[in-house]
Amino acid sequence: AGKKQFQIAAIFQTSIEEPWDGAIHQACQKVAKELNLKYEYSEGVAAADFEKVVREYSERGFDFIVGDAFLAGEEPSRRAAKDYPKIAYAFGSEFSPQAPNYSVFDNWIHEPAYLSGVIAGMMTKTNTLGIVAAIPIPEVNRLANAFKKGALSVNPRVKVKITYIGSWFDPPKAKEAAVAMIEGGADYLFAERFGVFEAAKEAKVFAFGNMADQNSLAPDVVVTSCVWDMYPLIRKSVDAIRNGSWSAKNLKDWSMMAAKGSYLASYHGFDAKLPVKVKTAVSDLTKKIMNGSFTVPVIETELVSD
Amino acid sequence: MVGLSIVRRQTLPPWAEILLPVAAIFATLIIGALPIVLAGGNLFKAYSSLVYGALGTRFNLLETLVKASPLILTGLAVSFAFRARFWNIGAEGQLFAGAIAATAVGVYGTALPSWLVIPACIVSGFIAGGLWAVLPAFLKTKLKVDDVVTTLLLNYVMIHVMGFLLYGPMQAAGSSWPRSEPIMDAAHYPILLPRSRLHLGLVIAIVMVLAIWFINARTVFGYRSKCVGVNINAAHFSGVNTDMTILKTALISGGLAGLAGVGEVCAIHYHLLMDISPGYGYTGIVIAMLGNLHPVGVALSAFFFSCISIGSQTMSRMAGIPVYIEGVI
Amino acid sequence: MMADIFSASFITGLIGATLRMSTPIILATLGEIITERAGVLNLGIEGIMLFGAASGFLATLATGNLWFGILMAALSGVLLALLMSFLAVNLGLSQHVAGLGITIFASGLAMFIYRKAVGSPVVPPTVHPFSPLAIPFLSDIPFIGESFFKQYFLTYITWALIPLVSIFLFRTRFGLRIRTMGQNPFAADTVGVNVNRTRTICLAIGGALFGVAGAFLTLAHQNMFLIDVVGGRGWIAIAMTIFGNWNPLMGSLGGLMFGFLDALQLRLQSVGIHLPIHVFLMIPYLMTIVALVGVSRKATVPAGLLKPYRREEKGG
Amino acid sequence: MVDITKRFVDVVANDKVSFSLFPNEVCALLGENGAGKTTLMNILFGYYLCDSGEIRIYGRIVRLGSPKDAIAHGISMIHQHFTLVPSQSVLENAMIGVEGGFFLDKKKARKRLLEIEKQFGLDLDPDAMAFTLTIGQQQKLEILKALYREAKILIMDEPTAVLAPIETRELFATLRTLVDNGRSVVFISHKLNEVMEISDRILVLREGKNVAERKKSETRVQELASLMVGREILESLQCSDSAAGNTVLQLKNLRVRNSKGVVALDGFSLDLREREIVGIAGVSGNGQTELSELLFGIRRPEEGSIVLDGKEVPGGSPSAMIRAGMARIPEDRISTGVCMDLSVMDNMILVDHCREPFSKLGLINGREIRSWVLDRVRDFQVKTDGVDAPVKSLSGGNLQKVILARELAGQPKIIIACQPTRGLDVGAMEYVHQAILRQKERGAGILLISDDLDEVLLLCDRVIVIYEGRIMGELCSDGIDRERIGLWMSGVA
Ligand SMILES: Nc1ncnc2c1ncn2[C@@H]1O[C@H](COP(=O)(O)OP(=O)(O)OP(=O)(O)O)[C@@H](O)[C@H]1O
Ligand SMILES: Nc1ncnc2c1ncn2[C@@H]1O[C@H](COP(=O)(O)OP(=O)(O)OP(=O)(O)O)[C@@H](O)[C@H]1O
Ligand SMILES: [Mg+2]
Ligand SMILES: [Mg+2]
Repeated sequence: AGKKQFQIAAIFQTSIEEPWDGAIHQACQKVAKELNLKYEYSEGVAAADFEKVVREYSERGFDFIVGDAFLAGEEPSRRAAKDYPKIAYAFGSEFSPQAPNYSVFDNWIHEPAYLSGVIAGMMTKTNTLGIVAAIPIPEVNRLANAFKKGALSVNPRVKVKITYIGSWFDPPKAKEAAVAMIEGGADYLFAERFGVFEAAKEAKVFAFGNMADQNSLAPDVVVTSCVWDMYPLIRKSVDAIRNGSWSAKNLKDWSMMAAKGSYLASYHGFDAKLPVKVKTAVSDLTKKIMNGSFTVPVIETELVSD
Repeated sequence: MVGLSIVRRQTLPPWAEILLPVAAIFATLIIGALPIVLAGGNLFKAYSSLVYGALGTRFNLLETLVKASPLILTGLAVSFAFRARFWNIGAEGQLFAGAIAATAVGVYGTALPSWLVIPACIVSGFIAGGLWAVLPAFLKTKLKVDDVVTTLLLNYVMIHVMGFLLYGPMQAAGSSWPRSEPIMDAAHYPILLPRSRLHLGLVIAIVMVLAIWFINARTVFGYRSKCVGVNINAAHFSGVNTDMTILKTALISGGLAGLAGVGEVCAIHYHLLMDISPGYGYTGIVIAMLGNLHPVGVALSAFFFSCISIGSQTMSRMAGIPVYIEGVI
Repeated sequence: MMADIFSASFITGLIGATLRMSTPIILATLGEIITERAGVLNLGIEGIMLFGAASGFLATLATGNLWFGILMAALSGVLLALLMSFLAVNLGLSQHVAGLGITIFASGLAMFIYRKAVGSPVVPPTVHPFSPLAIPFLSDIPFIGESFFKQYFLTYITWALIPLVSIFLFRTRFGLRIRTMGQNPFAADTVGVNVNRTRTICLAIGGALFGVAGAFLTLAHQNMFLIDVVGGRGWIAIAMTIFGNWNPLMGSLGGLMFGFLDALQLRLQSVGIHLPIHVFLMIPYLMTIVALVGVSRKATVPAGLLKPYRREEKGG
Repeated sequence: MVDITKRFVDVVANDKVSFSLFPNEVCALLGENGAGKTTLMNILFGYYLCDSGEIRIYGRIVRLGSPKDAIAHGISMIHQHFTLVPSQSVLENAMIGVEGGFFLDKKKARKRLLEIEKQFGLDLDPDAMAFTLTIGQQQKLEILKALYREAKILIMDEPTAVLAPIETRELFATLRTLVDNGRSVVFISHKLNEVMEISDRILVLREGKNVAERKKSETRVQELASLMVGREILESLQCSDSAAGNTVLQLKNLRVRNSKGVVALDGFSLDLREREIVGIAGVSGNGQTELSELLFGIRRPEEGSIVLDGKEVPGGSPSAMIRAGMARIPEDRISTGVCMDLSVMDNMILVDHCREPFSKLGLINGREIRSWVLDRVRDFQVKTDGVDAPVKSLSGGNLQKVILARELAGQPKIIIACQPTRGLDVGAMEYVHQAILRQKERGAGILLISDDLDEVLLLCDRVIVIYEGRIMGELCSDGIDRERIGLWMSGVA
């Protein structure tokens, strides 16, 4: 820091419409506006160009560089971080932080996913739930497993179906996967990906959004959503960098419910529709999670339909 | 026969052959200007930042060269195949095949003496890419299956093969993401200039340009491959084993694309992942055509494409123009 | 599990999904067949579909009118096809390059106008899409009613188009001219048929179908636009064109097969049959190649395909 | 047509050519290869635009911007290369462009087509696919197409080049009917006898200019030939009548199927000896093409054997044939003879490139090749801008010389010549004939497959007539009986 304006750069491998990168982008924008910082980003960065972009920002003297490093970005960003020890880096990554300046984070929203599983487990009439997910990777499996565990915790007879559509973006395919589950009896669906709500709407069943509050996409269908809010993480990081206390850490705690890094979105119209019993169960559990008396298990193995 | 008689006596003067690609480039720059203006950008600033981004600094220039290496190789791969009328749209898949093979050697070939690792990566990548191209060539020659479609479809097959490997046997221990173990250090391409990413791949690409030039101009095989491309009936009739010529052409073409994949693994990523190529194989087609199917032309047009690609990233940052315009240009 | 698979609902559901998922592929295949019959390989298909998906969606988003969206998708498909025609027919550039160029151009442009129009909000905007249309009486037939007669209007149109395109190609004056110039443009020219103009028209018809195929994804099958909505369906249509031996009926059958395998794969997962997903996703491509081996012997490749046509005049 | 001038990039194809055509006449257009006949007619057909000059039809100046305009004025042209769509039926081929309403009304079209067929005595099955037609039938279809468009003026570019004598006679009968029905015909041919037979008036072009116009009654073949070429032509071939030697090619009991799976040759046997020219005569489409493909090594026999120079060779291998010392002059120069986009040099070396000294260890020796090709070009008097010029810039005659130069280079023991003078002018024809005879003198055994009976009779020591893939009979040159051959060719034993 100093007199110079503080600068944040973000590097995304996909476009910012992708929810994961979108969450980072939104948070950076918000923090930049709030604290009057300079913010620049590069989206759709190809794997082969990742290192170039990291180095370009580093060279230009940005103070804080964030982004998603999964796969292609891991090595390049870590190599660059070694060369610029004065700059703070925080990347979404499945690996550990790298001293002294490279922290990692991830979407730790298994807690709200567990909560939505609880709602689904209590509400289902068919005892069949569905999950439409992208690709079996830890970030995705974690949520799917938490949703299932949550449902089973309140309703042991529940059966959970899951379909991996095999890509990040294919709403028509996600929809077809959802249709198949609905025809198989599922009445509450966890929509890890875009595309599920349309099927739910047509069949008049219910769904849970993921990553952002997606109620507006289908207000009659979306009970609630598991929101990942990167704001606390970015904000706290900027503060730490400014007061010189930045160090390489796993920043996952700042994505947890306790830090308001994730939460269950508002029920919107469903506030009136959900039985009080269900709402109390959720709020009780929320309290326990927040104060640490209950820990949602993290299971990252691939899920198979019951 | 009738088609031939139409174009029969028509030869373009040589200046037109050179001018045509240049005109095409200008046309694209002008067409590209349209959305820039629409997006509210300053045209002059945009293009000057493009040039600056591609060539303006040592860093940028070297990055442009880094990107040019795979593009030269895929461009060569396509041009060599097209010259023999083997419509290889499958350089992308062949690139993946080469990358997979290089990774396999780089990760599991620990028993090899270290000086042999890089050559082993290169050779296996070449062969893997080549075989992946020989398959459609075989279908074309023996079963008369259209090569445009098979090569295109095999790209998708290869993507899924890679998906299968990266979620299965080749997945790095401890990771659930589709990535392989890193390759060993001995498999890393040497860096040509300190503090840069410029690597052996560029040398390989340039050697290949010269090699293909030599093959085309001076060898029996290059001559046969040209004849097969111009008139396969006449070549067959004259005793040229046309099937064999096409198969060999495919092997070399796919091998070149495979080398591009080796370079991406051994010099850029150091492990295998799904997004190893941002469409280098497809860009190779455009590069080959723009380069008039001549190896030197291919090298130049690959460099040009690399400039555009690298430069437009800078352009979008500096002139405030969305990065998707890169695709437009 | 096995009981699940042979249940009536699994099968009717599977058929219904097959029809939905094959609709855009069939539409695009029909368009490509017309274009290739006239002697032009349009590799711009993937980009044109994406652009149709975007423009149709945006038009509907702006006006709330779905049919207006479809119209805009068709129109923008036509415009891009005209650009293709200018490059590949009038200028006689390589059809490969022109087509791939159009795909790159159109994909970039689609994303560009989408951003211009809606920015990049956290939750993408949606429209109220077409809903499935149950045909009275027919949809009440047990089993088949549920799968065949509760489809999107565009799906019915697509199915109607299959025989219509066949009739168009094989029973009309225009169709005869198209087939002639695909086989032998010189022959067409010498009987007074304007080769380049007819090719342009065919490209435009194809472009309109591509645009609508794209819009089907964003306005019927889904209600939002995302970057990858088309996801390679255009390339599949190209394969199906050849698979079907440039015959609308056979090509559509191929599209149907593709839709079927994809639908089956998704459904097997949801009943817990766990196949290695990548092996499964490979199957349609491999099957197409195998099928190509089968049909290739009698394939009637339009002899004029890939060849720009000029009288000697212009070249000299 | 008055003062028509047409320039291509580097040649003036027509230089102030004038041409007129009257009703009820057949006017022949004569000239060497490249004299500008086709160009002139393409201008009349609206396919090319002329640089200067004017076209009047029935006295009115017209502008013919495209074939469509020409067709509207009643002009139809039958090109040297037919413009049919193989995968469509006769009817469809005939109706393209003048289909009538939006839907194809095949019933009405068929009726009209049959009427025309009856009127002009052309019989073709409207439902036959074009690819099943013989060359003669294809030509009938082309004429039908023109008549279907109500053509008043019919331009025929070398229509007889691909026809057998019987077919030619049929064509001439048709042309007579046309002319008697008020049509006019422009007839381009290199065969002077035919020109004398069919035409009323003859126009000679040389190097793009008018040189002469003659009424048929006022001229003779010799005069026409010298007008065309600008010198005397002496088609009096001399050849020392040496006795034939050992057998070099033996075909035994061959049975061959064509690409459609139909038996094209059956029980075919033949002996060819050194210093001998054996001719295969027959109406085209009776197995000649398959025979040549078999001998070229691109088709395999189903039964029977091929013995080359004492050794049996398997079918289906062009290189085996070449190794055994066979030279091949293909029927279709453009599609199987040369690579049109490659240079004269590249084409010349196509067969021998892998032989020393032209290549060693897989490397091409450019210098050796160039000097060798230069020699060949000189020996064979190929007219070209240099050995690096693409062969597509050569005239038909010179193209054929390139092939001859290439094939005859290795002093072959056996030469298979298919339609070696098809489409060539008298000068070039004379040259080719002499080249063949020289090879015979040298000791080669030559199989001449030709539709041109005159050519066969002129050159051959023995003539074999085939009909539907079988040998109808064989005659020696001293016992030639045209009548018998004609009967054999039409299948009458
Ligand atoms: N499209 C073209 N471009 C350039 N030159 C041409 C073209 N067409 C014809 N020529 C040239 O014009 C001249 C006349 O050609 P044309 O085809 O009219 O001759 P022709 O009298 O019909 O010969 P042939 O007897 O071989 O058919 C030749 O020198 C030829 O090379
Ligand atoms: N009837 C045919 N139709 C199509 N292709 C054929 C036919 N006969 C042979 N071929 C193919 O043509 C190619 C050339 O055949 P050819 O027999 O001349 O080669 P070869 O003599 O066996 O080998 P080399 O070139 O080493 O001398 C072969 O690959 C063969 O498969
Ligand atoms: Mg051979
Ligand atoms: Mg001519």
